[in-house]
Amino acid sequence: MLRYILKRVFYMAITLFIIATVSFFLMKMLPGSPLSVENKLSEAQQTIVLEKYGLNDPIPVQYVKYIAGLVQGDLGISFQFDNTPVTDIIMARIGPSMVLGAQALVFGTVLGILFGLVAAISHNGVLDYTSTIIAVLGTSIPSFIFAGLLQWYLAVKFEMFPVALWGTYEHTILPTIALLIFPMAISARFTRTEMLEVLGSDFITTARAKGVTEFGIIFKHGLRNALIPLVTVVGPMAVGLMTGTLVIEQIFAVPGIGEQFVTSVMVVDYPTIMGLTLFFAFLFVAIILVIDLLYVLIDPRIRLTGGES
Amino acid sequence: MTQENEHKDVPKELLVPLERKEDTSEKISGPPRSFMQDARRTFIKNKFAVISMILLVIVVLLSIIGPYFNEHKMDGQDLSRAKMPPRVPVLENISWLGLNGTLTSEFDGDTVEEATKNAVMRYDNKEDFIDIRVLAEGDGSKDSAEVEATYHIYEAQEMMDQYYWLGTDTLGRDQWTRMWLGTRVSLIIASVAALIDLVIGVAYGGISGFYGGRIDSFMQRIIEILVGIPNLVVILLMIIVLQPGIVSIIIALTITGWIGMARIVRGEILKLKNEEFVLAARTLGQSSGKTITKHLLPNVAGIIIINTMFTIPNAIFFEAFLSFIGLGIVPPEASLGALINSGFDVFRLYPYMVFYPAVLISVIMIAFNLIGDGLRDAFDPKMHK
Amino acid sequence: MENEKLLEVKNLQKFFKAGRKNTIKAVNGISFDIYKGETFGLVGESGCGKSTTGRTIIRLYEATGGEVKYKNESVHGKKSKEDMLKFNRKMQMIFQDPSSSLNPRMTVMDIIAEGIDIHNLAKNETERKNRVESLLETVGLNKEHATRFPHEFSGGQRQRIGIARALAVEPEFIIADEPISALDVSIQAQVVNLLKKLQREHNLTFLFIAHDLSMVKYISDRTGVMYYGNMVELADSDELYRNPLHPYTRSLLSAIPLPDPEYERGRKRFAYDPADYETDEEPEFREVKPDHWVRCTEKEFEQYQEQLNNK
Amino acid sequence: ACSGGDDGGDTSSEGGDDTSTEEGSGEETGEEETSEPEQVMNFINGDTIPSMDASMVTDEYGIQFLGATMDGLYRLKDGEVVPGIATDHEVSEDGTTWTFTLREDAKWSNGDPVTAHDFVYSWQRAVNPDTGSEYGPYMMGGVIKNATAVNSGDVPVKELGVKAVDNYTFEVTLENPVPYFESLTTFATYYPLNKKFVEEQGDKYATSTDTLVFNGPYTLDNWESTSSSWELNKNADYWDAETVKLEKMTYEVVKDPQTAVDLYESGEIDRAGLSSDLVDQYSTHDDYRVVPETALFYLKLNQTGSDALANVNIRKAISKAFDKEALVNEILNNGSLVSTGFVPKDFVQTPSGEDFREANGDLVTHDVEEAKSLWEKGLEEIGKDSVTLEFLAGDSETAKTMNEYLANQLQTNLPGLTVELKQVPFEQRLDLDTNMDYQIQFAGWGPDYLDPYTFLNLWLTDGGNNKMGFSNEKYDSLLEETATTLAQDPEARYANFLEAEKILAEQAAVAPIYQSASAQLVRPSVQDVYVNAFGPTYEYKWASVGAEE
Amino acid sequence: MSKLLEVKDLSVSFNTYSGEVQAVRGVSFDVEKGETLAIVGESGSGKSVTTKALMQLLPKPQGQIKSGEILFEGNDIANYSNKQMQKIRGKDMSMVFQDPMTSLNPTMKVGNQIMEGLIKHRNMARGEAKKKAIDLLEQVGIPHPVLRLNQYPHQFSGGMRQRAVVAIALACNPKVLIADEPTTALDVTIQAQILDLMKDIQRETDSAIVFITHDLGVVANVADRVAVMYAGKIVEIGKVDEIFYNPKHPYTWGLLGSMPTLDSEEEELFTIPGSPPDMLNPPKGDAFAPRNEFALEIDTKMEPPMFKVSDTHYAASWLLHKDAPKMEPPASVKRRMQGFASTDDKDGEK
Ligand SMILES: Nc1ncnc2c1ncn2[C@@H]1O[C@H](COP(=O)(O)OP(=O)(O)OP(=O)(O)O)[C@@H](O)[C@H]1O
Ligand SMILES: Nc1ncnc2c1ncn2[C@@H]1O[C@H](COP(=O)(O)OP(=O)(O)OP(=O)(O)O)[C@@H](O)[C@H]1O
Ligand SMILES: [Mg+2]
Ligand SMILES: [Mg+2]
Repeated sequence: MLRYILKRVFYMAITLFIIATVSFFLMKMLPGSPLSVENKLSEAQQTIVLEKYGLNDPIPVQYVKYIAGLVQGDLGISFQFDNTPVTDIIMARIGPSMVLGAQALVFGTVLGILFGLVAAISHNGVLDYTSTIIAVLGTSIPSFIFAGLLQWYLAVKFEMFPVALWGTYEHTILPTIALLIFPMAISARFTRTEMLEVLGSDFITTARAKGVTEFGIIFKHGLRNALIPLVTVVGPMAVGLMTGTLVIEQIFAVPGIGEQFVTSVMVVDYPTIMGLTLFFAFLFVAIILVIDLLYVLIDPRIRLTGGES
Repeated sequence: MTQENEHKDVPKELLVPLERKEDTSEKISGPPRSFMQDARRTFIKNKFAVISMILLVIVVLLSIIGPYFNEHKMDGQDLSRAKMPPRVPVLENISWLGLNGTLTSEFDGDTVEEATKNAVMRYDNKEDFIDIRVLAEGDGSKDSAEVEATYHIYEAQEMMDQYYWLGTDTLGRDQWTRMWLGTRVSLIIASVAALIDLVIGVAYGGISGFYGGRIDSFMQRIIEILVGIPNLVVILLMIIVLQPGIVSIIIALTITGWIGMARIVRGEILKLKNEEFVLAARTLGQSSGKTITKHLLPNVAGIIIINTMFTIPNAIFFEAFLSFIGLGIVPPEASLGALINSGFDVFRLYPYMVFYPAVLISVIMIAFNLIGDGLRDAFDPKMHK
Repeated sequence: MENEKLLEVKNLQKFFKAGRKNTIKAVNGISFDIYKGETFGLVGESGCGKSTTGRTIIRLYEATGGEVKYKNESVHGKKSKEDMLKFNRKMQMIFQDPSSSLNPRMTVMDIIAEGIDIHNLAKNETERKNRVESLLETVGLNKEHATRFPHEFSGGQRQRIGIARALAVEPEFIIADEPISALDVSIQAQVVNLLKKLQREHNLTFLFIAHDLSMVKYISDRTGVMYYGNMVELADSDELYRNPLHPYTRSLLSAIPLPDPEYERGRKRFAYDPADYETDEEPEFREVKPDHWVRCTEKEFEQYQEQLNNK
Repeated sequence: ACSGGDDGGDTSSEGGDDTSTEEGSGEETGEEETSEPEQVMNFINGDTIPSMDASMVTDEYGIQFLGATMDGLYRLKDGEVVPGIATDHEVSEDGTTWTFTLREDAKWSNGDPVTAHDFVYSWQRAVNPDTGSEYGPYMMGGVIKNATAVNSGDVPVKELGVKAVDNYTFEVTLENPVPYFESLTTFATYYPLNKKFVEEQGDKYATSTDTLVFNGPYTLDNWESTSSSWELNKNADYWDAETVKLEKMTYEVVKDPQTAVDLYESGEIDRAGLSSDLVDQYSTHDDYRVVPETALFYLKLNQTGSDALANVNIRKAISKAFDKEALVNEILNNGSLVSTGFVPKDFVQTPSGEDFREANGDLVTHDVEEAKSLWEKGLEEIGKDSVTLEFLAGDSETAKTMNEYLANQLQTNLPGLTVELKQVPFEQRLDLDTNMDYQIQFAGWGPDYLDPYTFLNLWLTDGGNNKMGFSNEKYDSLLEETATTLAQDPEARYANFLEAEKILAEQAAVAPIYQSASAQLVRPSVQDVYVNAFGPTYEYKWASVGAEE
Repeated sequence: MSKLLEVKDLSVSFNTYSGEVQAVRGVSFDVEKGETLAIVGESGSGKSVTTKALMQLLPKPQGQIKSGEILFEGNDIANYSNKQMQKIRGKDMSMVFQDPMTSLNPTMKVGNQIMEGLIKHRNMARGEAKKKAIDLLEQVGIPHPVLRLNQYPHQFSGGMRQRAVVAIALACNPKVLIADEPTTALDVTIQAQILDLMKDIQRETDSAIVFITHDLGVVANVADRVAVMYAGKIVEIGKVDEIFYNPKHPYTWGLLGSMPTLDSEEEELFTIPGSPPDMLNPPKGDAFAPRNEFALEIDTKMEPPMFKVSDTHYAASWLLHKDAPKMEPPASVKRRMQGFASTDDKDGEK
């Protein structure tokens, strides 16, 4: 098991290294430097500023320095914010995104699983159709439309929740709802199909033949098996929720990292763009690893292959 | 279960060996049905999918011919008729449809008069064209009175001969025309992106799966790395590097879009490769090329089509998202996403500007998803009846 | 039986890689010959390497070691395209799973005609059609079936289509890998009868793989018993059933349920545990009696000979 | 400074208001005030504050919050220059030596006194090339003696024309007489810096509340450069703390104008900018205000970018071809004014007391017929019958609508013209501008001090923001005189300005579009917040919360 | 001996999109204590459906018991509610399925799967249930039961899994054990072990076993009585010797004839041509007639009733009618019958 994790971590490192390299050279090919904005600097000053960002070195040297910095967890200094390390920017912004993402993920999947279960149990009944319709709408309607509607009705019209901003727990509610619709819809869809499949399988009949109650059939025998495939979808979804929630962050004025990323792109703040790219990639591979380990926990069959070699 | 062995009423003449006219034992009844025919039958039985299909055909048709239904031009600006509400001949007489070319809103004030004054002020002081309905009389305290004002803007602007079916935007352009042109652009982007995905994804996954071994693991490593880079990052970077516009949106969508397809195709090919009918072809001496085209591709075609059905709405959605964050199509061209984006800012005041495109995009998305679901069932032999 | 060797298998090995270090020795050095016109049965429990043997012989797998000679010509090793095609015509295979061995997207006509097309056995469309129809008739189907798709057939019919496909290239040697295990009892006989008939009419040679010993006994002239990648006993079918020597063979025979209640009531099962027979000596494949081979140690060899003589 | 385009999306970007000084706040109600209202205001900010380093700051938010937390030599109060750290100053006969007397009771928030040395240090730091300041050389170069030479590294920093005569006497030597120097000293770059503190903090200086010291009316608290919320609190150590009534201002970053208005409506914030879309809805609101501004917006016509734009008739045609009136009323819809010249209205007055704009009249007006004939003439001159021009512009929401409109107007009114729109983020546009990689560009400019020179020097042949190949000898020499020989002679100086502006119109150097204003919702209780024409947008020193009706 | 389970005229249908599938059409049989009844018949003949109907495990809502009675210890359980059935399932009647790979829950420890029934039906505490589970594993011949208890199904070999399934079924000493092709997926050697195991346990607990298979060898090994099903009906039922040595129904002939014995000679096997009827529209008359080379004209018109061969032996074939022409069973079958001369007289027609 430990060996397996180490091996995976090694692959992760390689992946991140390649991403770092590619994005480094990509950035070098693009125009833009810390000087570009309202450039009024004299030649002498320009040299000094470039020196500060280490941009006077030949590109290979810059590259080596960059990678060396990365190894020590140093992502460089932002162009946009004076003297602010990119890591500080990430730390300052990741919190709200994580909170929203995690809440949306947890509530979304739990609700989705419930919907899916209800649908599977009332197969072809009214509840089934209702929950299927919810699932289809949830996966088809863009989240910014939901977000706008939620804000308008629940916050502005009925004044049930704060309109926007970040601070108290109440502030997280609307953005969480707007965000959780997608994971909810996906989970509902998945749970329903898998649950139907599982309920039709032999071991469920075996369990029935044992006299297990309907409750036991669904929760003790069915659910866990139905959830295994869901885990694969949840992984990438989790990353998406925690990094790509830009629109929601904008609409609800949440100081999150997705919003920061787009801002950085707009102001061509390369160190931050690269830092965030790497950070997202890191998050992604890390979550995938966690998911794979989780898989091992949920599905005992995986353990052998996972532990092997 | 105890029966007598003697059955009095049995006609004795029938107790003779049966003379068989023909050998019926190996007969299959019914006309021959191919897998595709079964699939089609199953698909047609799926009401949702069929309705979606019809809707989609209508949408596609309208995106082609819709803009020519009226004389308005794509970029026909006229600030004097900006933000006109929808007005449709005939339907304008059915009040609840909201297609009668009036603007309606509620106004507060301390007294009814004040609320009315606010309303009149809001609607360019054209008192003659404003109907006021009192909702709350008010008691003189702050904003206690409420009126509903209906502004007959077409009359006020002396444009009774004009019809903007879906209203006009902030620059006075016809929304109907722009919506269908936008749909056209969105559909083109989505289809081209899906097509490119399809080509790259199928080729990549096919090669990886078919040759297997070292080639496969190498190609899979590449995919793992690509997958490690979040989609949005790649797309934003591409949009910076390239000039905004249809081409760069398509390229950006394509860069990572094909991975899902490649993985699915690879998985299927790996599975099929060891199916006995492929082995049988090999023992017959079939060449690799023919094996791929005759045996493998026809059997992955279904899954590829299904996947494409899900790729298209994703691409439409992503284009809308890009437009929403301001990285989309270049004006005066429009896409559904761009229309929603600009309509979204005024949706409280001029809901029709965002309503129709938003409904349309949702319909398209839902339709593709349902068709995808329908096809998935149709290509699943278990679902064949 | 004229003793012309059609196929010689010498010390054949096929290992699969599983993970970085593990190798599965699916076939671990087996040798046997198949004579022209005979049916050679191969039995053994699930996973002992029967299919692998068959597939390696027909070169679906490259052998890890050893040699397969068909008419004195090595099957493995470099071959030109034409040689390979020629070889493909002589040797054919019938597969186990009647549902997965037919391409669900092709009509029966195209499935059967695939070999005809590859080897250009038909000059034109009509000849192709005629050939397919006569093949269908050969396996007991009607020519109307040509336009049908595999899923419209029952298991037995599908298996017959698979046989027709193999016959299309007029092979001399057919490997039948458990052609009946997936079929219903009442259908099994159809296929077995068909195979026997074809053998008579076309002078075919069969390698018949199965785990149902009563069928193997019925159909094959000689039978080999495999256990964990090794051939443990090989003899004339009657001889093998009459005088099983290797403990595994005995255990196998003692376990086959026979449709005879009387017999079953008297049945004594014999369990085989390889641990009971473990020695330091690597057992070898030895001829205990003419044409009766057993994998055994020197000591066991003598013991077996004695046992036979005492009969 | 550069203006990004008029966009209500940046909720508190341009403009602001003294809101309700005259229109009365609590006065009209007869109700008795039972209790003093809490002196707290809640605001939103369009973005984070990227820098609080007075030498480094370039953006409006940095300038805004430095303005609230720092005192320079002088301060702006409702358009007037009032004493800050300086109580008074003397100007030498030739106008090049300014001696400031500093107050002795001014203190830094860490307890250190504010002395002349702090100014010397700060100003030297601003032009020192090692600092890498952009505004230092820009604001001081050509103004303070040796600033340019120091900045290019030719002369040591010591040689800069600043001197601490004693702790509370600060002497500045200028390159030339600068009539508007007093107003310059209110600008962020001219603020003092506490040398000891700054050097102690090193690279970390001004990246968070902990690494800042203040000498102004408020202190900035709970802030880091990445913060999306922070607050301003009354600075008890401020020398004029008595005047400061407001106890606290809170800030949250909100970018979406709709969200801002919703927050306003729910009472969480006291001021919200209105994008033009929202004006329709809120123009009848009690709290609706229009705040006039002095930023100008225009089309830059790059004469090196195409042969068509090198032709003066074509440039003229373009500058007359679009309907500014409709744009201002229908699209902007927020009180912005049509611009017909190159210096805004209500910005400066000629020595005779006339508004500069009025003195020169409408120089560039909308006239389609004339535009058409000029266009045809121009086309003939360059020998083409169709021209394609790229239109570079910003990508904010309102900007997009405007861009589309302008592009459409030009295309419709000038037959044979095709406009290709290229919309990019602000920073990218500046980049392209610097490289002169555009043909037509939508751009804007806000003043940096109270003098027409801040607008007119843009179009000098070697002007740092010219970047469009405009060059006119006469123009250059007229302006040169205003900064040198005529510097002490206001009458002649303004005559030169007026003449220079006419040259711009004749040459159609740029095509003026509009002078911005901003529409806002402001709580009536917000009192005595002044809006500056340059520097910090809002002046809060005198602000207070009045009773709500 | 008492009739433990009695099925009377059971009919089961499935509602499918293409219509009503009449999977079981009037099946009657009974089982006694300590007796093994084998049900044979080809694929799709309704064996599984019959037994699933006994335990009300038919897929809901498609599968329905159309008519008939299922008397368990004299009570008709055909109309029991799900709650009532849950009390019977696992306790009085339990079931073993064909595929050991899929009939265990892959994500639940084997021990827990065994204990589940014990805790439910016997109100055992966990500790007690665990002890019993260990006993059971030992009983079905799984070595190291304590260790195995905490393992998951995938860690078991196929044979061990099937033993575990048997252990689950036996946990509560059921009165009736239904085994639906419990050994079809196994190797002959393992199959033999499982069969021995079941017989041993039956001897100990005196339970009744309903054993479904299509392997006549297995039937010969385990059964006391045999029911032969074809197209949803029992076509012949009798003592195992009667069925093997004196089969009366042509379908039984076909089944027996198609299996070679170890001493069969080089001759053609007897085959049943064609394929089974479509249960959507079962043919009129005798469903087997189209495939029956001994068919009579009457077979296409009238369904044959159950003719009594002996007190224990019945068959539904018009050939048994006294006026029917005498038909010779195929040679291979006849050879079998000759080997059983002792019962010949007794079973001859009257
Ligand atoms: N392609 C393969 N890769 C890895 N291992 C394989 C492969 N094919 C077969 N094996 C392994 O080789 C061994 C022998 O398999 P093979 O299929 O030859 O057995 P078999 O005797 O035909 O069994 P069965 O009766 O189940 O068909 C098994 O352990 C199997 O897991
Ligand atoms: N869920 C179902 N829906 C529709 N028809 C069904 C269903 N289950 C079984 N049937 C039909 O009922 C008939 C009897 O099936 P059953 O499973 O009892 O056969 P069997 O005798 O057990 O066959 P096998 O030997 O293959 O297990 C078949 O025709 C089958 O198609
Ligand atoms: Mg095999
Ligand atoms: Mg069954």
